[in-house]
Amino acid sequence: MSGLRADIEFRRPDFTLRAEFEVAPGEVLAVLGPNGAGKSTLLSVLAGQLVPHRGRVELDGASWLDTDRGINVPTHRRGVGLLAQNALLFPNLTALENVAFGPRAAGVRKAEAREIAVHWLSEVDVSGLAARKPGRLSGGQAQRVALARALAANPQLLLLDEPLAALDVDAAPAMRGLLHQVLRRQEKPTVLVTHDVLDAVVLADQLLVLLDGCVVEQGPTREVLARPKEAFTARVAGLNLVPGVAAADGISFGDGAISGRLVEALEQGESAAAVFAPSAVAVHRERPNGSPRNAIPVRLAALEPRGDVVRVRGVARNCSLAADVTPAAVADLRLTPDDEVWFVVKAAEVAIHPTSGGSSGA
Amino acid sequence: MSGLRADIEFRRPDFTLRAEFEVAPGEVLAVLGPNGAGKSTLLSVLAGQLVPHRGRVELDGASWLDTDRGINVPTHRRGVGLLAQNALLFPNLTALENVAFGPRAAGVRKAEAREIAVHWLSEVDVSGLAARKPGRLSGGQAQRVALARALAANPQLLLLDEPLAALDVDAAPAMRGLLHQVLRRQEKPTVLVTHDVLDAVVLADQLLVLLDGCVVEQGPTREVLARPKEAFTARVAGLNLVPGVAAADGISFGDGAISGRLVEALEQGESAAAVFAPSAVAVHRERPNGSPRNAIPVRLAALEPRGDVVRVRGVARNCSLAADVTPAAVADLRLTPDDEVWFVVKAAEVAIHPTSGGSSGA
Amino acid sequence: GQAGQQSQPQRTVTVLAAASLTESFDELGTRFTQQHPDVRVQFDYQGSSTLAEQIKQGRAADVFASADTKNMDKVRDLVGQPETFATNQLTIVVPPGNPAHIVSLADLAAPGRTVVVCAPQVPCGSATQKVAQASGVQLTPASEENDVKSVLQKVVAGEADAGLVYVTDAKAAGAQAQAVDFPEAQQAVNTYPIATIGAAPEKQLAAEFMAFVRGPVGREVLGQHGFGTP
Amino acid sequence: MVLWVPAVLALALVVLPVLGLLTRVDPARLPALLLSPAALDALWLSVITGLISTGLSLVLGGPLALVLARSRMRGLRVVRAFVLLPLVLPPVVGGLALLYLLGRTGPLGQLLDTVGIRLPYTTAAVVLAQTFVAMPFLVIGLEGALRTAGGRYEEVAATLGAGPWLTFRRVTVPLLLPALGSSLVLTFARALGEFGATITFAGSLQGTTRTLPLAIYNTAQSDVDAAVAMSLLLVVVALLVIVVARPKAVEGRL
Amino acid sequence: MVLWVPAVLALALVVLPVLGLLTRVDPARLPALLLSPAALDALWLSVITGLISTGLSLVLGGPLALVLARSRMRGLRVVRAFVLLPLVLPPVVGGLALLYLLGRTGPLGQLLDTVGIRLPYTTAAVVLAQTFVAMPFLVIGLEGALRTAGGRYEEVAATLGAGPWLTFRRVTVPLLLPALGSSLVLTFARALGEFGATITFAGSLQGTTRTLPLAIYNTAQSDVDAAVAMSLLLVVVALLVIVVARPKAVEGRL
Ligand SMILES: Nc1ncnc2c1ncn2[C@@H]1O[C@H](COP(=O)(O)OP(=O)(O)OP(=O)(O)O)[C@@H](O)[C@H]1O
Ligand SMILES: Nc1ncnc2c1ncn2[C@@H]1O[C@H](COP(=O)(O)OP(=O)(O)OP(=O)(O)O)[C@@H](O)[C@H]1O
Ligand SMILES: [Mg+2]
Ligand SMILES: [Mg+2]
Repeated sequence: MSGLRADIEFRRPDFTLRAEFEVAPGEVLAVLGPNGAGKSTLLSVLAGQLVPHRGRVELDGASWLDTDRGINVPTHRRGVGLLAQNALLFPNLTALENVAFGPRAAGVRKAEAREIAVHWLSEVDVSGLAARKPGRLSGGQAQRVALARALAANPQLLLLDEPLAALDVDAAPAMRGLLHQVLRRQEKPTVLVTHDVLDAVVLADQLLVLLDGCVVEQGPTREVLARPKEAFTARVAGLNLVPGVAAADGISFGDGAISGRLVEALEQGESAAAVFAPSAVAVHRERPNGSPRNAIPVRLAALEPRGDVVRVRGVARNCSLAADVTPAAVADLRLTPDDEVWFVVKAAEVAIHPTSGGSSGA
Repeated sequence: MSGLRADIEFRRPDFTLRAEFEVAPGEVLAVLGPNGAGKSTLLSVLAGQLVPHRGRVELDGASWLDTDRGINVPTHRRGVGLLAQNALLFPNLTALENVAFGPRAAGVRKAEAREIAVHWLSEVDVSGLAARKPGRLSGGQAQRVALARALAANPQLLLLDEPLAALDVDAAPAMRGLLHQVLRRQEKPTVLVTHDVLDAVVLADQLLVLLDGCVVEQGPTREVLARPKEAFTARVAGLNLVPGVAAADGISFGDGAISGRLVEALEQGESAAAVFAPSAVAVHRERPNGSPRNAIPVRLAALEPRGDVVRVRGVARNCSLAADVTPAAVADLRLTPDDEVWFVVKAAEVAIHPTSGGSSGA
Repeated sequence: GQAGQQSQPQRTVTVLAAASLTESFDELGTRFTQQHPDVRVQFDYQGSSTLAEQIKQGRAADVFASADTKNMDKVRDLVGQPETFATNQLTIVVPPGNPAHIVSLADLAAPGRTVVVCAPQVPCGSATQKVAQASGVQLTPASEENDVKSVLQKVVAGEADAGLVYVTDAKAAGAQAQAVDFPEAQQAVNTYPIATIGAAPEKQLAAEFMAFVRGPVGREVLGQHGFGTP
Repeated sequence: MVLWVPAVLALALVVLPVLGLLTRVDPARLPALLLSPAALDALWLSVITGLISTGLSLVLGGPLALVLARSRMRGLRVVRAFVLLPLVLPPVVGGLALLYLLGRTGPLGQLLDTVGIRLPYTTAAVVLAQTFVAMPFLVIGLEGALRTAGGRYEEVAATLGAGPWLTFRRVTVPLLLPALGSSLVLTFARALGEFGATITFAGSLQGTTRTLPLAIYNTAQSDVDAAVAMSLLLVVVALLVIVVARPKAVEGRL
Repeated sequence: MVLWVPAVLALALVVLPVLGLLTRVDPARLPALLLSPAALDALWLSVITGLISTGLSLVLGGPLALVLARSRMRGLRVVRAFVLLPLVLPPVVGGLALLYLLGRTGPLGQLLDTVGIRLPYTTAAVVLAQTFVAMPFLVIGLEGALRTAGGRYEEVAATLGAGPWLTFRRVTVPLLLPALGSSLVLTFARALGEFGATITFAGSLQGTTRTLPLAIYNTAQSDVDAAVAMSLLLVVVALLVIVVARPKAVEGRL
C-alpha cells in the first residue's frame, strides 16, 4: 500500500515507546502527548536517527526498516524531512544557504536551489534575513528559517516537531495557514508533533496520543477529540468541530449552518469545519435573541462533571457537540439527558477552518 | 531608588534597540513583541552579555552599567538570573547538578545546594529526572530543568525569556502558577519575555511592547491591554480583565460579582482578576436566562470594526470591557454608543487568576 | 657539488662518509671535480654506524669512508677491500684561555671540574676508555655524549671545563677552543678505512675517488685538517 | 589576573631561548650563509616536501581520523593507540623501521623493486619519512575535533537528504575548520623540523634529500654559528607559514 | 565506504613499519636487553621526566592557551606564532638555545649560578628541554578547543552568579576534557620521544640525564638490534599510557 506504515518498539532504560500506525498519502497525523511522552523519539525513529529494538517502517511499499529482515535504510536515503524541536540551523551557512541545502542535496542546480530558497524564505516571512548567519537571528526567526528549510527539501515524508513554537502571535497563525496549504497541496504523508490542539484540528486528519511511550488514543482527529478516553486527551481536546462546506459567512452542514470567522480565504463549497470551544457554548432552554448568531438544537446525551465545570454532551444530527457549563447552571436549567435544548455560540467564537479534502467527509 | 532602572540604546547594523523603564522590587515587567523585535537582546543587555552603545542600568541604586561613567559590572557580579530562550543546560552535569550550580556559585554548601536543587526539581515536576544528563531529556523536560535552575539561583534580578515555551498543556498552566507564586513571594524585580498574553496578564504588573527595537507601549498591564495603541498590542491583548477580590466561585468587585473557574487555589478576599476573551462575551438587550452565569450591565462606549468582527466596548463601573460580535449581530440588535445593554459571559469562559498584590488595586 | 655550475656533469659518484670527515671531504670533492669536470661528487655525511646500517639495507652508493674499523667490519661482505686512509687521536679541548687550568689528563679527574666525554659505544668513547685505562685516570664525566661534535659544542659553549675530542675536531674549532695534547693519546690511535661499495653504480669512479683520497692530494688536505697519515 | 603569571612564564620559556639564538647570529655573515646554494637548495626542498607531506597526511590521515571518530567497530581503541606510535618512537628508530620495511631487503621494498620503484634515498623517501612522523598529529587533532563537533548537524543534513559525501563537504569540514587549521599547522611544523627519520631512511644528499634540518646538522659539524643562523631561516619560514596560513583557517571561524 | 581506502593506507603507513621492527627483535636476547640496568634506569628516568614535563606544560601552557584564546589583546597573533617555534626548530638547535640562555655563560644561567643553581647536566635540565619542545602541543591543542567550545555555556554560568574561576573549573574544563586528553597525550608522547634538545642541553649520563631515546641512540651506535629492542620498550610504555590514560579523558565525554 502507499503512504507510511509503521510498527515500532523502541526501548530505553525506564522508557519504552510502542506505536503502530498508518498515514495515507496527503494525510496528516498529529501526535500529542505530555512532555517526555516519546513524541520526538517517535520522529527520530521514523527519520532513521534511532534504530528501534523491533519494528517495521515502510513508505509507499518500500521498506525503510525491518528489524526481522535486517533492513535499515540510512536517513539520507529515506527522503525524509525532519524539523526537529531545536532549530539546529547550520551555523556556517546563511539563512538562504540553509534553506537551499535540501534542494542542493537533491541535485537541483545552484541557481534554481537559490530560487527555491528565496521562495520559501518569503513564505515564512523572513526574506530580509536571507544573508544572515543563524547566530545573528532571533529565536523566532531561526524557527521560521528551520521550517522553510524543512519544507524546501520537499521530502517524501515530512516530520514536524512543534513547528510553531517560539513564533509570535502574528506569525503562529500565519505559519499554520502556510502549513495547511503546503500539506494539502502535497500528496505525501506528514507526522506533526504539537502541544496545541488547534494545530491538530486545523492540520491533521488523524490523531495519535502518546502517554509515557504508549499510544492511548488513535483515530480520526474529530472522533478522538469528540470522545476522549484519557484525561489528558480530554484536557487537550476541549474543542467542538462541525464539518461541512464553506458558505457565505460560515459553513453549512446538512440543512443547518454555523457562522463564524474565516481563518483563511475559502471558496464557497470547499470542505471546511467550524471549530469552537465547549466553554464557548451556552445552553438555553429556548432559542435566545441576543447577539449570538448560532443556536443549534441538540438532544442531550450525557452530563460529565469535569473538575469545576460540567461537560454537557449533545447530539445534533450525526455530530456530537460539547458545552462546558457550571454546576450551578446545570442545576438552574435542570438539565437531564435526552432533554431537547439549544446550544448557543457566538459567531465570534467560531473559527472556520478549511479541512484537508482527503478525509473531511469521513 | 530601589528596583531596576534601565535606559539603554543598543545598536546593530539594521537594528537599534531603545528602551527606558523601571521595575520596582516585587514587580514583574512583561515584554511582548513580534519575532526579532529585540526582546532577547534587551535581556542580554540587562544581564551584561551585550554592552550597549549608550545607556545606564541600575539595580537598587547600584550602577551596573553606565556608559558615560565607564561602568560595566560583569555578569557574574550582577546577581542576575537569566533563563535564555535556549535552555543551554550544562551538558556535562546532571539535571540536579545543573540546578545546584547557582546555589553553589553563591557559596552554599554542597549538601544544602543539593537540597535546594531537589526542591526546585520537584517544583517543576521532574524529580524523577534528577540524575539525568541533559542530553537524555526531552525538549519540555529540559525547559523545566532550565526554569528550575534559573529560580534556584535566587538572583537579585530575574530575567525570563519565554519560560513556558515547549511545555505541554498540563505543564504550562502549572509552571505559570509556580512562577506566579515564586514571583509574588520575592521582593525582587523580574523581566519576563513572552508571546502569550496570558502570561502577561497573570504574572506581570507592567507591560512593555517592543516593535522593531522601539518601545511602542508601556505601562500597567491592564491599562495597556485595555487601550492598545498599536495593532500588534490589540491583536495580542484581546482579553477582558476585571480586578476584584476572590469570592466563593469567582470574584467580587464593588457591588458586582463574576463567577468563573479558579486557576489556582485562592483564599477568599485575596486580590484576583477575572479574565475572559472579548469573543466570549455575548451582547443582549435583555438579561437572558440560559446557562451563562454572568450578565454585566454596561453602557456602550464605542463600536470598532476589526476585520470580520466588531469590537463593542462597554463601561461597567470604572472598568472597560470589550465584546467581539459579528457585524450581523450589531445590525440585528441595532447597537449604538450609549445604549445600555448586557454583556453576558459563561462562567466556564472566565478564568479567575490571583493577581500580584502590589498593583492589583491600581 | 659546486662544480656543477661550470660544465654539465654526466656522472655522479656518491660518497658515504663519517660526519667527522665533513670539511676535509667537501674540499676533496671540489678538488676531484677540478680534475674530472664531468663528474659530480655527492656526499652523505652521517654517523658511521648509521651509514653501515644503510649499506646493509642495500643502499646503492659508491664509496664508504668510515671513522672506525668496527663499522667497516659490519659491512665487510658488501664492500671491496678497505684501506686505511687517515688516523686520528684524542686531545683535550678547553675553552679559550683554559679557565680551569688543565694541562694533563690527570687534571680531568680533579674534583670540581666539569668534564664531557664520548659515550663508550661510539669510536671516540672507546678511545677515551682506552686512554683512561692506560693512564690509570678515573674519569667522572658530567655527560657521555653520543658524538664527538657534542663534546666539542659543550666546551665551546663554556658548559664544560674540558672535553676529550679528536685532534681534527679541536682544529676545526679554530679559536673557539684550545687543544691540550697529552702523551697517553698515543695509546688509542683511531684509523679511518675507506672502501668501494660492492653494489656501486659507478665502480670505476669509486675506485678513482678512493685512490684520490689515498693519494697525495688526499694526504695534503687531510693533513691540513689535522688527520694523521697511516 | 592569576592566569597571567604562568602564561607569561610559559611564553618566556618558549620565546626567550629563541631570542637568545638571535643574539648569537653575526648579521654580517647572514646573507652569505643564507644565500649559499646549499642553504637555498635545502630550504626549497624542505618547503616542498613539507607541503607534500602535509597534503599526504591530510589525504590519508583525514579519512583515518574520520573512521576513528565515527566508526563503532570494536578494537578501535587499540588502533587509535597505534596511530600515536610514531610520536613516541625516536625518529631515528622510525627511520630504521621504514628502512626495514621499504629498503631493498625489506618485504615491501622487494615488492616495489620488482616494479622498478626504489624509495630509499629519494625525495619520495623524505616525504614518506615526514609523513610517518607528522601524520599522527593530524589524526589526533582532527579526531578530537570530530568527536566533539558536528554529530548533530550531520544528522540534520541527513534529514535534508544529503548523502555522506555532501554532508562531509558542506557540514563537517566547515565546522572542523579551526581544528583542521591548527592540526595542519602542527603537522607541517613537525614535517618541516623532521630530522632523524629522514636522515636514516632518505639519507642526506644535497638537492635530493638534504632538507633544512639535515643541512643544519651538516653545517653544525663544522660551524655551529652558521647552523644556528640556518635554523633561524627555518624559524622564519615557519613563522611565515603560520602567520599567513593559520589566521585564515582559524580566525575565519563560525 | 570510500573513506576506508585512504584510512587503511594511513594506518598501514604508521603500523607496518612498527610491526616490521618487531620482526627484527630476537626474543631470546630481549630479556637481557630490557632488564639491563642501563635500560631500566633510562626507562624510569624517561617516565618520570615525561610526566613532570607534561605536568609543567599543563600548569604553564594551560593558562597561556586560555589567555591566547580569550584575550582580545592586539598582537596576540604574533605571540601565538611564537609559541609554535619550538615545533619547527630542530631539537638540537632548541637545545643550543636553552644552553645559550641557561648555561653557565648564558645571561639567565649566570643569574642562577649566583644563587647556586646549575641546570645543565641535571635531571631538571631534561625536564626543561622536554617542556620546551612539548609544551607547544598542549598550547595549540587547548587553544583550538577553547575557541570552539564553551563560550555560550560560560555565559550561562555567569548568569547563575559563577565567577571566572568557578566557571572555569565547573564548565570550561569539563567541556574541554576530550581536547585536553588528546593534547596531554600528544605532549607526553613528544616529551617521551624527545632527543636532540635533551642531549644538547642536559647531556647524557646514565641515571641522571640519559632518557630512553638517548640510551637507544647510544646503543644504536654499537648494536642496532639492541637499540630496536629498546625502542619497542618505549613503544610499549607509550601504548600503556595511551590505552590506560586516554580513554578516561576522551571517551568519558559529554
Ligand atoms: N537521548 C536520550 N537518552 C535517553 N533518554 C532520553 C533521550 N532523549 C529523551 N529521553 C527520554 O525519553 C523519553 C521520551 O523523550 P522524547 O524526547 O521523545 O519526549 P517528547 O514527547 O518529545 O517530549 P517533549 O514534549 O518534552 O519534547 C523521556 O522520558 C526522555 O526523558
Ligand atoms: N547575535 C546577533 N547578531 C546580530 N543580529 C542579531 C543577533 N541576534 C539577534 N539579532 C537581530 O536583532 C534583532 C533582535 O533580536 P532578538 O533576538 O532580540 O529578538 P526577539 O525579540 O528575542 O525575537 P524572538 O521572539 O524571535 O525571540 C533581530 O532582528 C535579530 O535578527
Ligand atoms: Mg520533544
Ligand atoms: Mg528571543
